[in-house]
Amino acid sequence: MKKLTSLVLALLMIVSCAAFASCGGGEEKDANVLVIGGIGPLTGAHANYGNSVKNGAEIAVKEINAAGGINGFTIELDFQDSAGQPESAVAAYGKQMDDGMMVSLGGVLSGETASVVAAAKEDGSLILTPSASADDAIKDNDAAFRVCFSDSSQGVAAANYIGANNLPKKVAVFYQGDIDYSTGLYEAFKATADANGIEIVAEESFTADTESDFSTQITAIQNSGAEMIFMPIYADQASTFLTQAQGKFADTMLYFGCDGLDGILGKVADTAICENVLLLTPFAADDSKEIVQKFVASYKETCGGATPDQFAADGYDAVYAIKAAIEKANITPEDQADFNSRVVAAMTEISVSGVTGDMTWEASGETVKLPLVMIIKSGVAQLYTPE
Amino acid sequence: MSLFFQTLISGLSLGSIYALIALGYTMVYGIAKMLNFAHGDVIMIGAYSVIVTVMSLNLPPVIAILASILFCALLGVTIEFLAYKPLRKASPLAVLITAIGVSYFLQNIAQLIFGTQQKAFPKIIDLPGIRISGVEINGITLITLAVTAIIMIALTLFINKTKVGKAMRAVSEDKEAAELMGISTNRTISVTFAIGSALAAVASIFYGATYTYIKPTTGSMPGIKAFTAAVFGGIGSIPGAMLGGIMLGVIEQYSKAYISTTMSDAIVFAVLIIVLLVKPTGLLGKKISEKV
Amino acid sequence: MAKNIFKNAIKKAFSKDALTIYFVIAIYAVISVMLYGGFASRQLTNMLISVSCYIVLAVSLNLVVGLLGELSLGHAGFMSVGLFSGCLFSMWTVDLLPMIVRLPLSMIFGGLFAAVVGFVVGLPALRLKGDYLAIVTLACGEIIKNVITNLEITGGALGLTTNNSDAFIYSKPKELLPYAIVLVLVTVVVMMNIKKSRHGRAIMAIRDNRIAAEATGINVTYYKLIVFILAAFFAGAAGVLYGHSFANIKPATFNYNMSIEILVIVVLGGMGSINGSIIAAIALRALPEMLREFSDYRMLAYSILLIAIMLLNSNAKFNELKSKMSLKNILSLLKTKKAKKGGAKQ
Amino acid sequence: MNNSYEHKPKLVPYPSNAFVPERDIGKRPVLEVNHLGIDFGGLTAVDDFSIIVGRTEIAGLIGPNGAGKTTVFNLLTNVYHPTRGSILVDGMSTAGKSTHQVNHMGIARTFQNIRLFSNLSVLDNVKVGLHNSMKENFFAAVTHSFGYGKAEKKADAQALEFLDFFHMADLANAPAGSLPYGAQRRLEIARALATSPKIILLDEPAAGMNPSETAELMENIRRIRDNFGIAVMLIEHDMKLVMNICEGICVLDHGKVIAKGTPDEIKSNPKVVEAYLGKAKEA
Repeated sequence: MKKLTSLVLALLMIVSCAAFASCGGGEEKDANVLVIGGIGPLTGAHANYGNSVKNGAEIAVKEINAAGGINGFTIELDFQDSAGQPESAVAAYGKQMDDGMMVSLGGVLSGETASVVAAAKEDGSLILTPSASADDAIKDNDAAFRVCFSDSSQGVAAANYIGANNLPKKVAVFYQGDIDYSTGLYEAFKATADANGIEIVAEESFTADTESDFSTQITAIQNSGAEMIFMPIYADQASTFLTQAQGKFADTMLYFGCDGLDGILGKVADTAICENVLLLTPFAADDSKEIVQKFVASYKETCGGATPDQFAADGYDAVYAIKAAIEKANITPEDQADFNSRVVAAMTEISVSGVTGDMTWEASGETVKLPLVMIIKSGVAQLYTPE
Repeated sequence: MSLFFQTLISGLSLGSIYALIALGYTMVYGIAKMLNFAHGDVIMIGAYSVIVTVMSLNLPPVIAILASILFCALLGVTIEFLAYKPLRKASPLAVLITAIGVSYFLQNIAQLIFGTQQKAFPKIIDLPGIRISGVEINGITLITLAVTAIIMIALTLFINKTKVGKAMRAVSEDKEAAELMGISTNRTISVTFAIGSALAAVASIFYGATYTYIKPTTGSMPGIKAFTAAVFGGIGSIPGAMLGGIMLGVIEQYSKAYISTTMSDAIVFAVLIIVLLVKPTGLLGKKISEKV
Repeated sequence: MAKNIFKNAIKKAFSKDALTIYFVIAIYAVISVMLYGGFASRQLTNMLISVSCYIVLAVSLNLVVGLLGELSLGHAGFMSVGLFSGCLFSMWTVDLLPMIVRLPLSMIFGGLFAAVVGFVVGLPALRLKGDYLAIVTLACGEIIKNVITNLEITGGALGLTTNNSDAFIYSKPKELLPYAIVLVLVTVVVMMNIKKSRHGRAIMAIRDNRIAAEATGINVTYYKLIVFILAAFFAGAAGVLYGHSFANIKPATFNYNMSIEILVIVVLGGMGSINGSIIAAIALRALPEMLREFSDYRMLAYSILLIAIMLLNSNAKFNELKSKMSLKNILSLLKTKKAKKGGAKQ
Repeated sequence: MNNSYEHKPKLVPYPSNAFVPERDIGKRPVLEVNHLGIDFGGLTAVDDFSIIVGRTEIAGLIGPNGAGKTTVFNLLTNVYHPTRGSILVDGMSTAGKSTHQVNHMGIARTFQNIRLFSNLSVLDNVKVGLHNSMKENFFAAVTHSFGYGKAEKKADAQALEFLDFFHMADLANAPAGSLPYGAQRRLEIARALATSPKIILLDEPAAGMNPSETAELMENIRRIRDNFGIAVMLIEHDMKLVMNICEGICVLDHGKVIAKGTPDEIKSNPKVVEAYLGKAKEA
């Protein structure tokens, strides 16, 4: 009986080997299509992030194609699932290269992006990751850029903002100890806290395995006498935290979050729990800017009424940045020889006005843009003006 | 001192949910002798079914709860019929892998239907909490504890006193002998799955009410924790599942409060290992000695 | 006498084990030609190392599950211990040693580190069995994950970056493939040889009947520990290779889900069958890649296939059909034909 | 067979008030058990069990069902650790040893419900018995060199000899689980013999056998003693077999020894008749 299973498996294996071997040349594509690849977790525990980026990028692709494409080329988004595993992400990147991808959105999560960026070094093609924020995610590849802030720059920016403005200095930190985004921000924040006169009175954390119950952490923060909670976490966990913290803290308690909290108003069951949430973020769905409102409206339309979060906004902007770079280089995929080098070179010359602000890029791959600070009052996010 | 009691209360709250899930787990294990890795995902489906009935169909909570219990029971029986029944004579490992396949299946189907973004669970249980000398006890915690205890007692009575329950025990002891005594093994195991999955639905209501948000992957970690709790208490033992679940919750919260929030899972698992080394069949598990 | 030796040599050269080795070598030969000749697709190239690692993981887990008969749900934990210790070793020695020395040494270092952890995890296995042991191995894997996430030296939750300019150990598939081939071959040969030695027989005896094995003079404690240590060693070594092939490695990747994935390979490939583990590792890792065409339904299709394979596998009618078409039957058919031919000649 | 023994031996007193066959006098007894006892919880399963088995004796352990015979075997092999008393194998105490160490000291056994390594071949079952006599270190095993081939060849030859002894060499490559019942019993004995014991304990070797198979078994037991020069101790309900081949017999009832002696003495012992044979007659 075992023999036969192995026979079936062997057959499967041979078929698969043949399939992989034969796709080396890639399929014939339409002449005037420029393929943008994207990789992210579309299934599994982190699927919400991957799907947000994918949805955001798809809206941009649709808009650009409706407006005539890039340099006469229509663009096509080839977004592959990584399930959050580096091996799957790198294999997906390989498949996209086989299929004739010209520009890549890299990965959604930092870990997978780092591996894709390293594997892509030999290709020299542009990688513009929307959301891989870990400091090391785009290193060692001159063609790698990102739309979001790096974790350390955001942590530092948060500490500096609190230091420079009249905000409470007794701060509790609530972060997720097993993901790079949250720990990266937390560590950078902690390192610059002293210099900004911030006293960290409590450091509470959780992991993906314990993300449903925060009662002990809430009790600890209650007992610490904190006047503000710095929470460099994602909106999903933040909504759980705020729901469970409802009524546990003084009404004057401030909650300070970064871009991970974007879209939180759309995720909570009751927006009242988001009262006094401060957001240091380049994107806010409530921003009255026309470009933002247009994006939010079309996102809601295509995604069943969901509010876009930071991931969606970054995905949307990444596609527009790619468009800007290719247009700046004034090149089409037909000039294959120096397409990559010229597009990459153009990245540092462009400036893009996206939903996450006005952006330019440094040669290191980091973006330069100004974050906004918003505060949520009565279920509406508004620009925060420090007293 | 207030922290101590507050932690105890939150431990009881978390533990009673683990216990509720572990009851279903342990019951299926005790009778069908299989680790149903998909149990946690049935909980997730149960929670989504409440969301659909309350939010989309606007039905009253009581009907939503009953509908969810019925739906999960049917789901459990269907899964058993399609995926596990053909494997009755296969090795336990084959059944385990199939259960893992079912778990993947439920997660992915939920993702396709409900999307990947978390959904808020409707407020269907609204009970005021009580305050005893500075320690706050949540209304949901109280009701969860009570329901878990009632279910534990009811299950014990059911298995020991009713005809179906006795049939279950017979099947659990020796399938062939039970068959010879005129008990239909297949029907008994189907009933077991129906009850186990109905319990999962009950658990999903309290899980949702306590933790508010549901994702397609919501079920996997509580599933593992409940498995741990069931083993902790002695898998197959119904009071053991209750005890194991509550102990697990309390240990988890105390290690979070007094030792480390990031290491709490490691501590919980370390305690589990130590307990099993001292009592190899769990706290209330039957001692099995091999006859030589 | 000389004829006998010759006969034995031929017999050995066509034994089932030897065929397995040829089979592995043949696959890798084809792949090497494709990779170094520039015919390999990028997707295949990027999968080579991780699939090789899964082969080693599955074959080594088969020692525990297939030969010893104990359920282990913590294999990814061993892998991650080996990975982080071995990669750190590699990073420390990157300036001192050339890759050809450094990588094998790192694999041995990581393997030994994992073996020590395997020994510790093996201790409960002496007292526990069945589902109780399964949950303890799962717990050990989760503890390992939790501890490494909180270690500063491995980069904590940020993970280990292997392409830091001062400790650059990240390597491309083209550089790593020879090491992967050697690791897979060594693992397969060691496992096959153990299976056919007094030690292997002792381990399988424990699986079949522990009490009888003890009464027959087998030191059950010793062999249970040896099995866990060996399996952990190879899982750790595979981890080191895996670590070198990615730019960033996070401890959270190596959770119970990954252990379960390895277990699925072992069960599907057949308990105790090294051949089966190799084939199932390749097939099951390739399957999700092949299903990419299904896009949104990819993992759904994967889960349905998994259930279907398990159900088919234990279906009596299907097995009957299978055994009718089995390789052995076809071979024996050929043999009888040959024999007839030989007879005619005489 | 140069040292074949007469079938009705004379039992002579041994210094510590037990009896062994005359030919074994002056040699250290292979097994010396003194006041052995074990309690399970509050229940005493075996109490004050003492016996001496000569180096080449065939000893019988009989008693009604539930008398504690198998428990005695489990105590002798340290499957259960005795609460009281001592066991000396060839003069060495087994206290604190584990089951496999007791086997190394010279006790091999079979089981009432056959325990074979059913997924291994018949030959490999016997080779597991040869495990400790094989000189094949781990390195040799892993590399299949450095003496591996020699060791395996030798083991194969030895194992085949053991199988041949029971006329089952032709079954060598069959999976043990596929053997017919009688062959499984014989294989279990062959495996135990392969551990080169000084005494072999057989737990109901004739259970489920027809008269001709039983006769063959009797012959085999004598051949084991004659060929390997070892002692045999057996638990058996088949009185014909016991009375025929055992030289010394010990009768257990309710965990206590109620009689010891030659078959003739046992047959005429009123206590035994009451506890055992009487009941057998009723049945």
